[in-house]
Amino acid sequence: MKLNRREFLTLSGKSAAGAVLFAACSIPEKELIVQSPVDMPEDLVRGVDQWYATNWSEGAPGDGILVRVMEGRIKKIKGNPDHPITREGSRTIYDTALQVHYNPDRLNTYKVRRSKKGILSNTSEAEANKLIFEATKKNKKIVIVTNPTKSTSGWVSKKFVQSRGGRYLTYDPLDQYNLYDALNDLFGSYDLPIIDISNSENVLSFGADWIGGWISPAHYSSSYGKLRSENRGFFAHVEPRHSITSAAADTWLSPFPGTEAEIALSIANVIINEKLVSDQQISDFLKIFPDGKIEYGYNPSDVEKRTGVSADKIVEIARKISKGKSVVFAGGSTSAYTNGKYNTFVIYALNFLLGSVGKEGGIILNPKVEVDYIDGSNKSNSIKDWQEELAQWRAGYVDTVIIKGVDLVYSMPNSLDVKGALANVENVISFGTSMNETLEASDIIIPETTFFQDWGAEIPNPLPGFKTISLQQPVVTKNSPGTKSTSSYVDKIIELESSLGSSAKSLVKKIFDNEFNDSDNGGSVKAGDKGGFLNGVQQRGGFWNIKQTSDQKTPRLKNPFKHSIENTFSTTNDSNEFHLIPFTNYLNNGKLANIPFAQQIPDPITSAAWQTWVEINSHQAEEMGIKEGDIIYLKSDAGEIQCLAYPHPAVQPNTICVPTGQGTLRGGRYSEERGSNLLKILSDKLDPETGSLAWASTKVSVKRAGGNKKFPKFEGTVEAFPIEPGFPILIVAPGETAHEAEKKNHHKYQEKLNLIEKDKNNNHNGISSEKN
Amino acid sequence: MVIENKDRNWGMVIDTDKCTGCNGCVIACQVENNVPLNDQNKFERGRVMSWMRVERYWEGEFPEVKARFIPIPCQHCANAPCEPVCPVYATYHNNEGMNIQVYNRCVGTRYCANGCPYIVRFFNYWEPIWPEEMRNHLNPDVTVRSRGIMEKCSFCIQRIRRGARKAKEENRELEDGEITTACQDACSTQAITFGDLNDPESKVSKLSKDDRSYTLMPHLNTDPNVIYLASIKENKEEFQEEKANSHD
Amino acid sequence: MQQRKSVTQEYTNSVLLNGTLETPKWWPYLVSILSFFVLVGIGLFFVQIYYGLGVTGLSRPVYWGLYITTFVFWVGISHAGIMISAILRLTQAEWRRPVTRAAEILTIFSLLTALVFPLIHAGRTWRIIYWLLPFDFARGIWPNIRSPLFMDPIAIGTYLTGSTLFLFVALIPDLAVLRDRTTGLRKGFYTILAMGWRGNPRQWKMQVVGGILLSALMLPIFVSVHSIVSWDFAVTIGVEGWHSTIFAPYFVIGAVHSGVSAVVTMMALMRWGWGWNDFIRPEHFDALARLLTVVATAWLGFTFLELLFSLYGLDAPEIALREMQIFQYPWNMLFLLFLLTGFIIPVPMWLFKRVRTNIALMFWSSIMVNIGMWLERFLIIVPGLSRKTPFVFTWESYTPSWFEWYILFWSFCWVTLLMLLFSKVFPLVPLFEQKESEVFSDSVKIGRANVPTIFREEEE
Amino acid sequence: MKVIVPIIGLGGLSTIAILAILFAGLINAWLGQPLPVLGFEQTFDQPINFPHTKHAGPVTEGGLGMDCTYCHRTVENSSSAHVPAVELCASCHRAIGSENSEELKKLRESAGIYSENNQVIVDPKKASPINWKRVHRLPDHVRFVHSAHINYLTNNPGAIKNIPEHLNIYGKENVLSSEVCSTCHGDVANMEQVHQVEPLKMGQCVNCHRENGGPTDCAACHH
Repeated sequence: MKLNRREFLTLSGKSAAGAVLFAACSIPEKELIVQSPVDMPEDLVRGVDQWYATNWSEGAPGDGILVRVMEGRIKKIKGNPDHPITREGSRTIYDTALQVHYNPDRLNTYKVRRSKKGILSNTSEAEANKLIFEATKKNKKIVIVTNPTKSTSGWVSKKFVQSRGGRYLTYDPLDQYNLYDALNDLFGSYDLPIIDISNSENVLSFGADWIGGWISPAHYSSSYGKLRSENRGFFAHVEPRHSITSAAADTWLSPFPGTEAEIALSIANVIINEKLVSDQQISDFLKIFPDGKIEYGYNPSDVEKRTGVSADKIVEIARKISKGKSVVFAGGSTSAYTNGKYNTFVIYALNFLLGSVGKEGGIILNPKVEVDYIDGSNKSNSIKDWQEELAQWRAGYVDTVIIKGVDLVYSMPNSLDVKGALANVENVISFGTSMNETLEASDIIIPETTFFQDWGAEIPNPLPGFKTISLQQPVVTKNSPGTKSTSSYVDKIIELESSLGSSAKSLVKKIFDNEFNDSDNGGSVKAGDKGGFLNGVQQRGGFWNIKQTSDQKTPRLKNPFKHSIENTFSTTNDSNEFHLIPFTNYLNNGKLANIPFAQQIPDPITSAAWQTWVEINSHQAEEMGIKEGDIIYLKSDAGEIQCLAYPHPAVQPNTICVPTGQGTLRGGRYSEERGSNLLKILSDKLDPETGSLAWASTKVSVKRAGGNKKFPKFEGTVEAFPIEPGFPILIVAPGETAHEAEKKNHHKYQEKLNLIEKDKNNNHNGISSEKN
Repeated sequence: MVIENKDRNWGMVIDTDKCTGCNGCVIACQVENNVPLNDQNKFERGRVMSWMRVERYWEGEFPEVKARFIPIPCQHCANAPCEPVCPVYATYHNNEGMNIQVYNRCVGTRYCANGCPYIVRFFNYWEPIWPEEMRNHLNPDVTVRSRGIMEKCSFCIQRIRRGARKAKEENRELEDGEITTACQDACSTQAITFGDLNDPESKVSKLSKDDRSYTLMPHLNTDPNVIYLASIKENKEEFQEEKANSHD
Repeated sequence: MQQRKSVTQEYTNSVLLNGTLETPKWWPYLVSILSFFVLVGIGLFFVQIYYGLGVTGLSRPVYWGLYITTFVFWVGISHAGIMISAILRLTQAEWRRPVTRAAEILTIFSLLTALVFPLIHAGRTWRIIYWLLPFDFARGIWPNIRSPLFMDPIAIGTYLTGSTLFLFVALIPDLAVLRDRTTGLRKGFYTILAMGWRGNPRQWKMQVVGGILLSALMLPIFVSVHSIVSWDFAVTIGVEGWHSTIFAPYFVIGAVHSGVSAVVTMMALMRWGWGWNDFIRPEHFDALARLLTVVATAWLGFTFLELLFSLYGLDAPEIALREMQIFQYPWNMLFLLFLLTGFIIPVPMWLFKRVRTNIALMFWSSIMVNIGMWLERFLIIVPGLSRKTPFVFTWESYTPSWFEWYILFWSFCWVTLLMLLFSKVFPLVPLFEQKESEVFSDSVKIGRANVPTIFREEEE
Repeated sequence: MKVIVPIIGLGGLSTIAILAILFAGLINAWLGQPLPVLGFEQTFDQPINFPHTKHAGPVTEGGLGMDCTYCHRTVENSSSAHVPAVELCASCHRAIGSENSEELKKLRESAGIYSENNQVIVDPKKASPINWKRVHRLPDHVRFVHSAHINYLTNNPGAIKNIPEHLNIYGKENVLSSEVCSTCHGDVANMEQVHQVEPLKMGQCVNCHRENGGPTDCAACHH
């Protein structure tokens, strides 16, 4: 039997796995085939594991990860403790990348649609290459669409469209467009600052689920751990949804959606009125506002009526954060209303009042990092840009669209009608690791390598306060078990335009060669020559220089707002109207929907999995007659979807929270016909300031569809009873020992239990007094 | 010899105050230990397998409501109720303070699972389904269990063995913190600490003597090796009021 | 005191051997139908082995369900044989005579069935050698003698061995009768089994002494078997409602309750199926019903004691469990049904002689008791498991799947089939006992009435 | 007749009982040491008939006396002994060995070595792995680590078993790694065709661990 190397690897994989699988019986189902490989790669020593440092550009951009490779296969991923972004942190979804790579539904053939109305059929790499080459000739109008990224692939995309005179766009569902815009106005840079939570004493956050999934959860959740160490800092969170960040907060405030700026101004109001901070800081803050003062009507009791947040809490928070090192920040749903930018701007401006800009424990501005061969943008294009762009597509002004890393058809709102636009583009070329709706609508499909097999470099977003470049290196070979004939995006584009370089590897090499030339003291890697330097970078997963920090001293403080802006909701003209708060869970807006590991992680709050559910207030649900697992329709002005109800106590009345990510129509056995696509029913409301989609400004009507399904959740279905109050999570007051708390709880518990006894005692008073 | 003669007592300290409930430990454990995929049916039938689970408890009513989380792995009780009931000695206590589950010995009576008050033992109701491709990412250090047997958290014994072997080959003692469990690696907030409770200098034994330490269900006298640190109530004033009330 | 028609020995032989030497018309049909069901059940068992226990309705933490319930149920039924046979033999209760054989074989077959259930229940039945056989030369690991689950097979095995011997000793005279009435291969078979029985006084003496000795030996085993079964539950500290010290006697008395009821059911079926009206008579039902009344009342006392003991500790989880078991749907319905069928309906019925001597009513009431007793085990096992600890992420309820229901049905088919096959080979009513009672009986004239009496020689 | 019938009855029963016990013993024995049936063959025809005698056999007997660890390279520091890569074989056999040997032809084919115009060319693209058949197999629920065992045995030669005649290791304190293999694998150097000499069942492992104070904790090997 003749085998080439690739088949050998597959075969030995089969045999090893086969033997592993039948483990519980003493006789393996199949004899292990002992192969003697042709040559001996160093990571193929059986039983010896290697950890490689790399970076997952699409799933966890910027995070440094360590990948465990054994016998030529990827086994495990963890955060790189050495990397300044990840530090000791980690992202829950790291390990799901294994199944991006080893997905049974992974694409491994080139596909082509020969006529616009034809069907996709498999084709050879050579033919596909020919077609792609045709479609991207010099005279063609080309548009490249990717996920927001600042990396080598971004650089390649940008350079390529420049060489063809085309455009490069990015798209991200549930984007943070307003956040970038507001921060640019405040700090004069589109680079996000880093929030120094780990050194802070008081943290006040708005809308951003920064422990769960906002921008850089690995970094921020590790910061949370430090916030909760020794000098336990105070942490308040304002978000309509009860996310895990809300759960972690000492104080959770649930405002009416869209009123977050009022809370911030009210806090400012308290601080200014009570003169809790220095005059200098107050005047710094007030300078931002027209006429040097904030409008009237922000005293806490007025705000309580408009926001639903208790005035006492506002005052308490204001007093707390005005002492010590404090930081205030916003993101997520707060910046995704029609007044999203206003909200974000006002909230970040509070930092001037607290004097925490550019200071330890506050907001630390990041340097502008310009690196050759790394380009692109972390900020995606706004919906307004996209509306214009899609009009061009529809009009047939674009010959070729290259899409990578984003499922446009799935993730754009109904109102944009991407599918129709794509139908008018002559050549749609898509890269992907497995099928999705965009690939389904494409003309040429290129099976893409995963980040495990490819070279790349990326600038993390946000930077940790100094210059950092994350390295992505192949940890398994291109033809390792589990993958067949895939090609890297960067290499493919370079193939089409040879002036860009020779390969992704060469680009990365050039980047770090340049770094070696410029590296001064403070760099993370020290080496005598370029080769040694690159080796060092490969070992540590990137290069960073703690000396290269931001030199920006004076913020820009440009205020585009003359007056306060109210949020406006879309409407459905229905009596049962609810605010809809979408949120991203482990499925990463559908990117990981075909990954069983991602699908089956129970949502922390509801413990639900595998479905689209609706978090609804339990009291309100009871009034409406909605029980857990009831199938309900959500209808907005843009469409209607079906979900399962999950009533729980921590949702604001008249608000429902629904996760994105399900309802992908193509993608394989794990995601097809599962749940509903929430992104489709988002109303096309925009923030008029920036033109970005106000994805938290949709209102939906809730209607029972009749019918009830068993709700797929990890939580038990039988009602719980506690053994003792405080069990199993014992809560102690600061300074109290666990023993004391247990005793106290026990005391309470006994009181409860002795109710019967007490009744008796009431009848026989004489005995009871003796007993006590 | 793989194991050193030194009697160890592996233990874990989990700080519930730091736990955010992100489920990172759950998935990390699942990947490390080849725990079968939980399909939707398993969620609907209450057969979800996760050696580490994060329980969520509600406290209070809206708006003063709070979700609290507690991660629960096998408690590795020194006085484990699951051990005496197994008819075939498939589960027992070893000299490293761990409660061991021997998969190839297990006949699947599920008696141990009834004995366990923490319900951390899981039964393979079905043969685990791993599509051909996904078998590639199975950890070769850990047996893939078939249908019909019990399994549970092993304190990542494969990592302990690997670490101890390495130390032995390098002719040195195991250092504190050298061996980490998968859940510990995945915990962003460093809420999980793992180490030798017999070593008074280890981080874990110092933490286990913290004022906030407690164990689950002490009234059953199971003497767990997993020690929890209590969460902290932020509101000091309220607490003092309560304290004043409780003393009358 | 017992009214009966006097029957001759020839008549006894011809009627009681009608199942063995002839074949009742319904017999082949019933046997084939039951065989079909039994084979389907065995097939399903292999399906379960192949796919795993996922085919059941079990979940986490309800790891034990219908299979264990049925196991306990059949162990309970097995107590019929010894209760009737041994105790009544030792106390020389005359009315036991036609009942003993049926009770003994019910014991053996229900034990065989009960032994199968842990195997069906186990996740890896093919590895059962680790559990049931205390031999392991290759690995040097022995079974865990601390585990009640290991004591179970030993206790049941001992009980099964003893019962088989007991049955065999009582069978020998009847086998000789059969030996003398058959030819060919069958004769050879009976010849070997009859072990040279000639019916001489020495043999009779040995047979009687052997029977009495075995009865006495079996009594402690009879108590221990169900006690050990009860320890399966009583030793688990983690499950509320299980760890009760009263379980051992409670289980034993419950077993007697269900076992004796099962004997009543069987006797009614025998009377109807083979037409042994002259041998299985209303007065036997009457006597058994009186015994049942006593047993049932004692059992009810234990039931309430168990409740009382658990509530006395004022342990919150225990109280919550009882609350669920008794008041929450669907457990409350089951609990009500259990009380109704286990005691409230049948026992008042048995207070009336007209009911006690009405075979149809006795048949239905005994079936009712066994439904109740099955529910009792179910209500002990399942609610305790589904509400075990204060962890919210673990509590699941339990609905048995059709698979489990079929296996339960299978067990009844299997026991019935074994009985029918037995009846084809051995007499279901002991001939010699019948004849012996005929010899002892006479009628005494008291006043004007002729009262049938038993004469017995005084013991020396 | 009176006596014979019960004797036959009892005799039959006891015969059945004795047979059952014998059968159980047989089953147990088979489980303890699998006989070469039902897939338990202890030797195989390998794709290339590799002569261990020639390579590893002592020089006095016409072998080359090569060290085991020359080919099984990772045995000292990894869990598995490692079957050598074709390139390792080819590194010698590119030149050494008869050109006409059937077995060497197969090897050269696998290694992508062929001669063209009297020139030896090595073409890695034409190379392909060799599918050796496994002789010593442990069930997969056992985690056997070669390195740890080699490490122990080299420092404690007293525990080595099946010592081949030609090795003189008695009384030594330390021995070479290649001198301890025989404990489990027998004298491979003198086997024309490698076969399993030890049962390699759990009982054997446990006994050896007991004799040498190794861990008898189940979790030492099973996890």
